[in-house]
Amino acid sequence: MSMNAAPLEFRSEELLADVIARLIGDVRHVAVGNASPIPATAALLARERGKGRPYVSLLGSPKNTFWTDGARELFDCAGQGRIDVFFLSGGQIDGQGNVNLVSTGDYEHPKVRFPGSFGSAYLYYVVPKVILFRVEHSRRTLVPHVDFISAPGVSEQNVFRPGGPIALVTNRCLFSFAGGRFTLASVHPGHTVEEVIENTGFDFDRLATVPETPAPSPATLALLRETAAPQLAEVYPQFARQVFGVGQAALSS
Amino acid sequence: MSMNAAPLEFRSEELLADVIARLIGDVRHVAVGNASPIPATAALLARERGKGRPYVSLLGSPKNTFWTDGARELFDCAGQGRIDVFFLSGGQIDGQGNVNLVSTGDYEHPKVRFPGSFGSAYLYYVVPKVILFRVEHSRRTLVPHVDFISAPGVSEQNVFRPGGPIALVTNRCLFSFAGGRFTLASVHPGHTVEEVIENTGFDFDRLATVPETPAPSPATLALLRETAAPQLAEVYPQFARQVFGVGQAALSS
Amino acid sequence: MFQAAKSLDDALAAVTDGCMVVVPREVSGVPMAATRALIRRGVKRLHLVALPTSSLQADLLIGAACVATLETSAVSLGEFGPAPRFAAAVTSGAIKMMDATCPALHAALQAAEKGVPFMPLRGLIGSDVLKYRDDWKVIDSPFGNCDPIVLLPAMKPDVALLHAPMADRFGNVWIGRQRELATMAHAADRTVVTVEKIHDGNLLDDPVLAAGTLPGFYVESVAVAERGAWPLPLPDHYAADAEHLAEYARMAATAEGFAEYLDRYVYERRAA
Amino acid sequence: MFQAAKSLDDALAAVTDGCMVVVPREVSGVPMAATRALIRRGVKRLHLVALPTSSLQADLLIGAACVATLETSAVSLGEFGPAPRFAAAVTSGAIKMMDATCPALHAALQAAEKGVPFMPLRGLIGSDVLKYRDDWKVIDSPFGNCDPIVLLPAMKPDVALLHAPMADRFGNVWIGRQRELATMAHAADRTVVTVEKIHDGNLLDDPVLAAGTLPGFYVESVAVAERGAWPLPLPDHYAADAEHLAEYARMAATAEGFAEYLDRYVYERRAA
Repeated sequence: MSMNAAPLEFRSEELLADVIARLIGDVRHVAVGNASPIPATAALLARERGKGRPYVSLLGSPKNTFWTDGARELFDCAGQGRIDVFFLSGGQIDGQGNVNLVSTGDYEHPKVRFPGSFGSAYLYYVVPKVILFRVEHSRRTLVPHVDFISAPGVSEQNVFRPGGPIALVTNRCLFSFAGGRFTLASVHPGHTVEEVIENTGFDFDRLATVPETPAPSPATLALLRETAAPQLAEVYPQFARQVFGVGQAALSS
Repeated sequence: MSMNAAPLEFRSEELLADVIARLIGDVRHVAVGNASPIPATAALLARERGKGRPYVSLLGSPKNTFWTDGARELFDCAGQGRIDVFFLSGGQIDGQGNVNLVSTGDYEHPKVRFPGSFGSAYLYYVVPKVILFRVEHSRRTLVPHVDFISAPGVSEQNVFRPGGPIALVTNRCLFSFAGGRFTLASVHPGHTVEEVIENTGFDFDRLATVPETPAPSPATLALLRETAAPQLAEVYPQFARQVFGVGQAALSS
Repeated sequence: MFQAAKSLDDALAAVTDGCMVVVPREVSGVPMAATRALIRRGVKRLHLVALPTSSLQADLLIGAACVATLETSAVSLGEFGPAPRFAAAVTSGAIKMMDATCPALHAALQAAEKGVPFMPLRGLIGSDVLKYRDDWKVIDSPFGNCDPIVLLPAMKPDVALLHAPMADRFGNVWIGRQRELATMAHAADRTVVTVEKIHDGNLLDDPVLAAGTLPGFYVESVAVAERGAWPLPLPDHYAADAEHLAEYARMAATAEGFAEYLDRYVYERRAA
Repeated sequence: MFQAAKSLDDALAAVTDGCMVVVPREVSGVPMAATRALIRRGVKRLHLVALPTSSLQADLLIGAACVATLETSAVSLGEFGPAPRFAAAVTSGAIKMMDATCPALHAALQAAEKGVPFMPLRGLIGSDVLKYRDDWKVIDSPFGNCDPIVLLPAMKPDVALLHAPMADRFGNVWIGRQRELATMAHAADRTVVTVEKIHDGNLLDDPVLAAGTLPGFYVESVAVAERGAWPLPLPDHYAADAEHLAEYARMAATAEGFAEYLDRYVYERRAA
């Protein structure tokens, strides 16, 4: 997953944060789940670009959340339509946008047990923009059909579903999602369409020419390193140190 | 409503509190609605007799309630089965135990509008022992059929109803309630069965000989005056002063 | 998202003619200064939801012809007697009345808080409260055996209007034990708050204060209104002004007396 | 009704073999000292509900063979990796797993809190979470037009078991912002609490403290257990013991290592 192979002036994490920040777009409120430093970085970047908008909640960080109504408030808040963007991942993700956070093999006699569905079977339906994020892009993680549907990518027309997936971001590329299928939107610098096809277990659409994911601009990199990183360090000190160098205004490499 | 006509050593309020305390019986939790000094006195008397049991909640008194979950907690608490006794009244009460807290005449074009049903349309169903309390015993208040059913006295067999009325206490008598009908259980000292019949708008059952409501014992009067009254004074100072004499250990008359 | 209001009138801009406004019961902090300001502004055709009951506030708004529909479980002046303008408006048909029962209003707001289309509630079956509520449904509970239960549709007010002891400059509002105020804010589209005072610092920074705080995330505007619940009480802060309430009950007993009350205490701004 | 416990073991008498116990998520105050005491006592066949997720607590109880059924949305050691005893027990079929999603557990407990037989919840339809839950039903919402919605039956645990910063001698427990602890207590038949310390005076007497207080009315017993959440964190009080959790993750990776962990940290009472 390291970008060392190419002579780039940015880190993979910075590229992914930039991609995700663009996906977030102009919204009111982005909530980021526990242990998601790259989406958190993206949300902080989006907030800097928007001069305070969107409002950013970083779950698991008392300093960066406002909850005072207990553990249910996140879900109630989403049910009220007050969370516009959320992030989900999956032990498996398939071509229909189904995510599996439960187990592989037969549910009753699983081969591998994952932690569980968390809030996915709810948030995937009610948050307008769900961004799927899975760094490991392999046939193990991106499968034709998930073994267990923690939450489906699409629902029948009559099922209440104001939300759902809009994109999948991996270490190799960006897929957009619409009409129940993924489309390869761009391939990250240093990666190829062939490599994406080779490492993806599901079918996806693509244009004849797939663009390269734009590299983060110098302005974006400055914002990330000088403004977002110090805020991130409060919540993800290890990540901030490793990627951005703690307390340093700029990255040495 | 004064007992001046008879040479009694107790006040009407003391008799009623004693009657109600017996109706409360051996339970865990009695809740008393706002502006109900006589039921409140009865609950405190029952707590003194039970040496701390039942637990007593006096609504509207922050010192005598434990609520910290907002205005809904009383109803949630009742729904959990944690309130054993509650009190209701009515602008009209009829022979089937229906209570009317809304209006007389046609609902769409009322003659007299009362405040409204409050929590009666819920608490009457879920609190095991509801004691109806209406001091004014007249054909105006005790009617053949209420004009509006805020809450019915009985329900169909298949309707979830662990609760309901067990008695009606007035300034003249005590009715018990069972099988959808009132039975005259006792007539208060100084009152007669004929007077009760004359002043009651609904049909009720009675034994050939109706007992007199027992007068409060000297021990009960001492408990009321010396122990319950000072506690009551915190919540109902005017009532405590008027009935028991504020700060006085005993009643002069 | 929160913006500090320039004035009480400014804060109340969200309460537009015809909107659905939810307000709390007497002991939870009633925004009376805001209520008088709305009457002065001449707000019209409100769908007023009193959670779950009201006293002076509903009576005043109804008497001043600000209300088209009233949805509540009871309106009364308590020890000061019946609410005269409410009773007059209901008997004359001047307002549309939607009678409820206390826990139904709580449950309907909690449905909106949770983003579900309805909430079930026990009780009600066989009452005329249910009979006159076409918007409530009865189903056979799928978890029972011939077990009817009432479903209440989610209630999503346009505005929650409340008064609280304090707020900070981030819009966080300290509501203490009056947690239905949080439910009101969660359920409503916009929340407008008056407070006794501004708290220095951030209420969410102190875990003890935070436990009783409605986050500014849910609050659109906050205005300071000292003694803003007067003549009603603010729990743990000040008691009701019994003399004034008795005077209100006397004056409001007639339409003429009520008009005089408005002149003296609402339009002239002599209040408090 | 509340009675002061003589000891932690005394307080835990309510947690009997085969009972349904609800416990909170890692950041809400997990009763770990109580968990170790239950393992030492050898409690069996628990129906453990982790609201809505768990970490070390569920993994320990499962590894120690105290659990028959686990109902939760996820078990994980977070940054320390998967929960090894949980994963082993599920793959070997040693426990019955009832997979849920976070808001479903909250809603099911709120149904019990409100005394209703069920609560509706959006989402879920088309998921395998729903497919494997025979106890959940789907109805056509009577407020929609062909609008399916899931109904979750009320969940009424026998015992709610929690750890909090402090309680007073009346059984009132200060829970702060962790309000799901109140819902757990409202929903459960009996509530057992461990606390860091006893607060002098009555928590309900101070409006600021009262706002974050679970009333003693709902609490059966309270025992003091200093650092009672160790090695998990108690928010606003102490952080997780990362070194210990890493050691747990290493040891619990095998059944043998887990047995050694129990010997060293649970049975020998060397903990904390």
